[in-house]
Amino acid sequence: MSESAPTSGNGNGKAKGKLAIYWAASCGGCEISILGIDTKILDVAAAFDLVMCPCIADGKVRDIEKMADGEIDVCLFNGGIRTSEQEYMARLLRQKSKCLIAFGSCATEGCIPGLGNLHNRQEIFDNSYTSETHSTENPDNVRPQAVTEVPEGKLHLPIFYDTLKTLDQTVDVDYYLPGCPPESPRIWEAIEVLLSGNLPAKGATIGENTTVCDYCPRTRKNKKIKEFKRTWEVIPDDETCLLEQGLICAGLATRAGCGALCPQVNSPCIGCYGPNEGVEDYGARFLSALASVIDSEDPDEIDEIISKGIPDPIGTFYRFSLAGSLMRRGKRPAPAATSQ
Amino acid sequence: MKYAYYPGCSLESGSAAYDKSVKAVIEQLGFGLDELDDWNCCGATEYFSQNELVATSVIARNLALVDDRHDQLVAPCAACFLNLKKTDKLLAEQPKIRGKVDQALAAGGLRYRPGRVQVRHLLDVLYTDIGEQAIKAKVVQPLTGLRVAPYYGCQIVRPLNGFDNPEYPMKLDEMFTWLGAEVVDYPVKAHCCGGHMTQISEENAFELIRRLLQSAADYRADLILCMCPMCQLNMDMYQGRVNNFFNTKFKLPIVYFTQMLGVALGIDMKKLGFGKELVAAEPVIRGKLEGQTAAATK
Amino acid sequence: MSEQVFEPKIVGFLCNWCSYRAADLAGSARITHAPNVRIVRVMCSGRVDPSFVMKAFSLGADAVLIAGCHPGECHYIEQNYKAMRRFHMLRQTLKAMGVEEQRIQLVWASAAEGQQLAEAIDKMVDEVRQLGPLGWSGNWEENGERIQALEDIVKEHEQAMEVTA
Amino acid sequence: MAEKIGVYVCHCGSNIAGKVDVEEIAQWAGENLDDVAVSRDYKFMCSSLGQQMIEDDIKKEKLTRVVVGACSPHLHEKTFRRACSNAGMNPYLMDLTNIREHCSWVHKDRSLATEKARALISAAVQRVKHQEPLEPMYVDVNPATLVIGGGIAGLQATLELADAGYHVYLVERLPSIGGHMAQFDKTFPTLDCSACILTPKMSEAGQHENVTLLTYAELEEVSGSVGSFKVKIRQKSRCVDYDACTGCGICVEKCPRKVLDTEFEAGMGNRKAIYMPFPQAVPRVPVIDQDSCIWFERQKCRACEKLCPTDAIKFDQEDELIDIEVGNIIIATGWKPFDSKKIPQYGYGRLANVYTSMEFERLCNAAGPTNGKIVMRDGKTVPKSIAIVHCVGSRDDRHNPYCSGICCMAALKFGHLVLEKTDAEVYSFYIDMRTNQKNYEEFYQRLLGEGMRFVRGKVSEVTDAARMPTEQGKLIVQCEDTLIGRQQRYPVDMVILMGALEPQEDARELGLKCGISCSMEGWYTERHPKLDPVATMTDGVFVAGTCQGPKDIPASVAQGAAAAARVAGMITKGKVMIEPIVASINEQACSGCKICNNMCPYNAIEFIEETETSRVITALCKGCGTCVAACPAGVITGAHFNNKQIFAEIEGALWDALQPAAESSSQAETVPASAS
Repeated sequence: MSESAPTSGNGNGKAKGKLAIYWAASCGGCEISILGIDTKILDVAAAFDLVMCPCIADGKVRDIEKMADGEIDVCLFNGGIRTSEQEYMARLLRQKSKCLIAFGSCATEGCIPGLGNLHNRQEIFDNSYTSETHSTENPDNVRPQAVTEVPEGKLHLPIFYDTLKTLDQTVDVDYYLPGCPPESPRIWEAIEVLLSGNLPAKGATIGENTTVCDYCPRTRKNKKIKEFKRTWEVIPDDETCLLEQGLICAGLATRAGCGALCPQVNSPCIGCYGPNEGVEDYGARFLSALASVIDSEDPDEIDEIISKGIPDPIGTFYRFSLAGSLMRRGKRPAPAATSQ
Repeated sequence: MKYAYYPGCSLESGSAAYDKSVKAVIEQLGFGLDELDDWNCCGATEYFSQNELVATSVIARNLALVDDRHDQLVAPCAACFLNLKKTDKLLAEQPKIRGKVDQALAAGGLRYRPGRVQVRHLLDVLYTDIGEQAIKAKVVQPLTGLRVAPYYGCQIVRPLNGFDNPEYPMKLDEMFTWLGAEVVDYPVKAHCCGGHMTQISEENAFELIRRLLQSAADYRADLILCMCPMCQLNMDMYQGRVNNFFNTKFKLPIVYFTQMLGVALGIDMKKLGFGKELVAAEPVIRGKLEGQTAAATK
Repeated sequence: MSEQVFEPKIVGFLCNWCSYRAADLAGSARITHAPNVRIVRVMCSGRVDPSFVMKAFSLGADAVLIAGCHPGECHYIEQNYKAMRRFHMLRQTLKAMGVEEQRIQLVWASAAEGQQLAEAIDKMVDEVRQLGPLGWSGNWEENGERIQALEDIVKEHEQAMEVTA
Repeated sequence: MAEKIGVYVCHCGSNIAGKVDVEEIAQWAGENLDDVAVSRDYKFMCSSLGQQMIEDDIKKEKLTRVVVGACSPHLHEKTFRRACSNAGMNPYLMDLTNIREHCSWVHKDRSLATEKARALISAAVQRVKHQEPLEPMYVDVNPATLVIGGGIAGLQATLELADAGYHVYLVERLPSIGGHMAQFDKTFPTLDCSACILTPKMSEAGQHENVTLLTYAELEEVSGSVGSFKVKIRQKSRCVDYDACTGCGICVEKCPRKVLDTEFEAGMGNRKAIYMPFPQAVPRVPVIDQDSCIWFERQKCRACEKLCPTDAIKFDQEDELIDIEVGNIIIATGWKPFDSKKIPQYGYGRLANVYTSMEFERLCNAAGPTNGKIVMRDGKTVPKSIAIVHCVGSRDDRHNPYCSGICCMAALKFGHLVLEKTDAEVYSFYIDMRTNQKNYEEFYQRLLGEGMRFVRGKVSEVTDAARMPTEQGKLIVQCEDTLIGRQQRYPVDMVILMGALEPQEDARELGLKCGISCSMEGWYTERHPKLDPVATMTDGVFVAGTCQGPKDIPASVAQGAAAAARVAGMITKGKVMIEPIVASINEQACSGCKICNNMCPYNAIEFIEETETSRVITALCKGCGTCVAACPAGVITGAHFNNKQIFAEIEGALWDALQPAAESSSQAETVPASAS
């Protein structure tokens, strides 16, 4: 599918290519980041016809459905798959696109919506729709219903899944573009790669093979940690490696691409660019590295250092990657024996 | 850390001097001991041999009475200390007993999770938590020239209490060197005083008491420091009868270590409960200390 | 329902120098123990990557055992301390995901401790048997509702198209 | 390209086949596992016919990978690697999985054992697909050897190697070689004069052309690895010019400052501020103890300097760092005596006539402070009764759980010496008499005959608190005589505490420098407790004598010689093979976060400042893989144990656990096609 370059229409008289941008379970930040490529958007417009982008342009699902398979050249798909409608769209766009790109953290590894995988649908709905939560006013306890009877027949709402899946857990994916959101310059670089026709191997992540530390100007000396500190507990100096000051900085485990934006403004990296090349499980890598440098040989003390400094291990190690991790989710009751 | 205080029955009666001096010393050192509300008897040594379950429940009640604001329970009496500590361990290690004790406690609306309260002996708290520097800083009347024989007895150091050598304890020795006393390193400091043997076989008990007095006297001690009401009672109250029995002439005052600590801290001897002992301590102490001051001023 | 005894599947990561040899010794001394641990040899318990453990769970293991030389006796001097630190971090993380603590255990066994290792394995198998199957792998499907919902969407879209066409 | 895997399942007679259905497993693997081209079972895979079968298949069937299901790789990994190698296949493309020790020998139920074996074979098949060809590395062996510790074990090792024609650097912390053995009077059970048998060896080492003696020196730093260690030795300042000194001893004679000798004389005698520890010291070059010398105290005196005929005294001499290069290291650092003050109820340090065993050795020694007269601390009274307390700090949970091994015999020796020299009664208080070497039991029987008295029981206290007139002025040993079941009190004049042998204080630290580990107590860990007692887990580092665990003189000598033989073997061979199981870093991808650098106890990961990345020094890497598991960027790879291999192995091991999901998995399911 990705063997040939998308047909490009870069003024060489060729026909323009077709581009789709879709969002599923995500926040919309990815689209904003696309707009962040600034005037380069004109080059994109010159090369592609935008056939779908619910965020900024009108486009009908039925128009896509009517297309021939593989008619779309490139689809940038952001967001994880949380509902049946999102899954339907993922399948549809897969079918109609030559090149499907998991775009941004949600599509590649689940991101923040993926943290919902620590719970199930019931718990998430309870939290969202009961009046007991401070932000909710729902005295009649109205809940979304998948099926509603109306005189004309049955109306369906998408069903909400217990588990959010990443795009590649749902359909075959050609390339990945990580980041929450992907940095605009990286987006443009990726588009340039696609336009060049010089495509990487299928399944590749379009990005660098090194981590944020490579771009971080702080000096690193010696990693030995007696105490993990929360960000509100210290004002770090702006010279030394944040981790060496006790702050849990994820830069060492996180793929480069952002230019070490956060550590440069005295804020620890939170890992939005996901794991480095070839790493199977971001959180496992990160926690292994971090645990290795705890400065204690006493099991009780180690336990205390961890529970004091890292009260929320999932939020720390899997903030962006729970759904895409080896474990995928929190414990869920075993599936009830199916009827068949 | 906040300390709850469990005085125990003896300190309310026979060894009121201990209670009085503990309170005076603690006040002088400026840290709080909050007496447990509505505590009950620890069952002493005997109850465990009679009925382990009831004994454990009775003691567990005291542990359960320690409220959330306190995580340490301090007992000055050796038997109370041992019983409380033993019970905590028993509950932690023997789920069967624990289940029954839990029921008993629940009937009184109480609950206790083993390990929640740390049982400490007063000596441990003074030695470890208050410490050398703080105590030395408050010494007003150094005990220079006074030869004291620290006596540990059995129950504070055995079985392993974790804060001193069970075979040959030294913490009280060390503490009294801080106070300037000449500490007598005599060999029987952790030998038995006879306990309740006085009620069963007087001769045997007298022999045990004699050995202690003899060794302290051999090492020219001026007085013996005690940490347990039973030990104090045996060596002090029975001293005369031991003398009659063996035809000896011991005249060794037996005082609580807190009383002497109080003297060093400059607390008025009246507030420390002196005078309740049968072999009078005050003249000996005054004699030694005043002699010393006189010698110094010369 | 036939009540078969649940035989947990446990993956054991054993270090080449101490615990693997302890298992060898248990063998030559014929110390019988539960057959539930499938042993993966690593050079050192320090090689055990937390992702190995998660991989095992995600593939259907009911528990994971990590065994190494005793602290201070590591063949590689001190690497088992790193294993210890990672184990604690990993256990807390897995706990937050809902994996019970008994399902991940760290055991020290020197090359001479075949008996101890066998006992530890038996104890662990017992504990995991009590907990029952973990059933992690594949437990993210939607119990049949999903296919129905997708069919509904296809059907609705087809009908809608007919109207407009 | 798919691999062609050969699977070989061994019956091991009935050792495996008795509990595991090997035929069925071999058949199953051939039919069910991908890429398995050949799958066979055989009676004895390790036999020459079994090996031949593998070799033939590799050649005929063009196998690219081999899996053997048999016994522990610790037994036959080398065998099967060789077989593969013979057939032209890289030996690291073979995996031996253990279905005997880990399976057939330890499980009762045949079907469960078979299931486990199946999983192990499946794991190996998955793993072997990802294995990569590796080439072992060879390094030259430097023929020089470093021996640390100049006691009897170290001396023996030194002389063996030097006599064989190899150079030895012998490093000793104290001013003279000789060790503890130089302090003893007699040796058990032969009652040889200790000095008489030791000093010839000392002077031989001192004069040997192949020995460089570095006394009053300590190991500072070790780098490198087997074959080529680089070692830094700190030569402490003697304040004496080593080459100029003739050892005449006039400086010692004229030195006005006497100090208590706590080392050689165990506190029983004095020495001067400038001293040689004992008359037969080697080398005969004195040392100035700067802590007690009057010149260092208040810039006065200099008597030694003025009187030295060769101007050898150098007050301004400084420590010197000496760099040497060696191929192997033998550690023979010995033991230290237990501090008997840790058991206060025995009264040592409080009751004058309680002695440690080392003190008593000096008391008996004809060259000792009393010229061998057994007298009490007052220097004149001959004791009328002596109690010897065994197991002081040994076989005691609160101190050391182990048996110190030599104390029973040393106590018997003391008993003999006392009975020979005095009329005193001698009591031995023992838990068990342990006399299990050649002629040891006979020596015990001899002492029984000589009238030494034995009380079986652990002494509860030694006290001066008399209970009856006969006890007045005596030391009373309180002990339950467990043979008659009674508490007894033994009034005696003198008590000797047979203190435990303990590891040197800095054993762990020295071990760390050389890359070897210690037991919980601090004894060095040998490579194998039975079959490899002098090698360690670090190639090129050997241990000898009591630093590995308490032992007597013959055993120490044997270990010294054994270690020397091992080293000589390596030197003769000239090259050593190093397993290629090492880590490597993809420097391009390394971000230089510095997580790994401190992770390595061998300092094998260097940080390159220019590129700000880390690199593995292959020669130093021991292949533990800890850095691989620690690298947050996943850019370190551990050869032969890389992530791909282990993931595949896990997957194989759980081949039967991959539960079919409640719905079929996404690949296989039939999802309604999108509307069109």
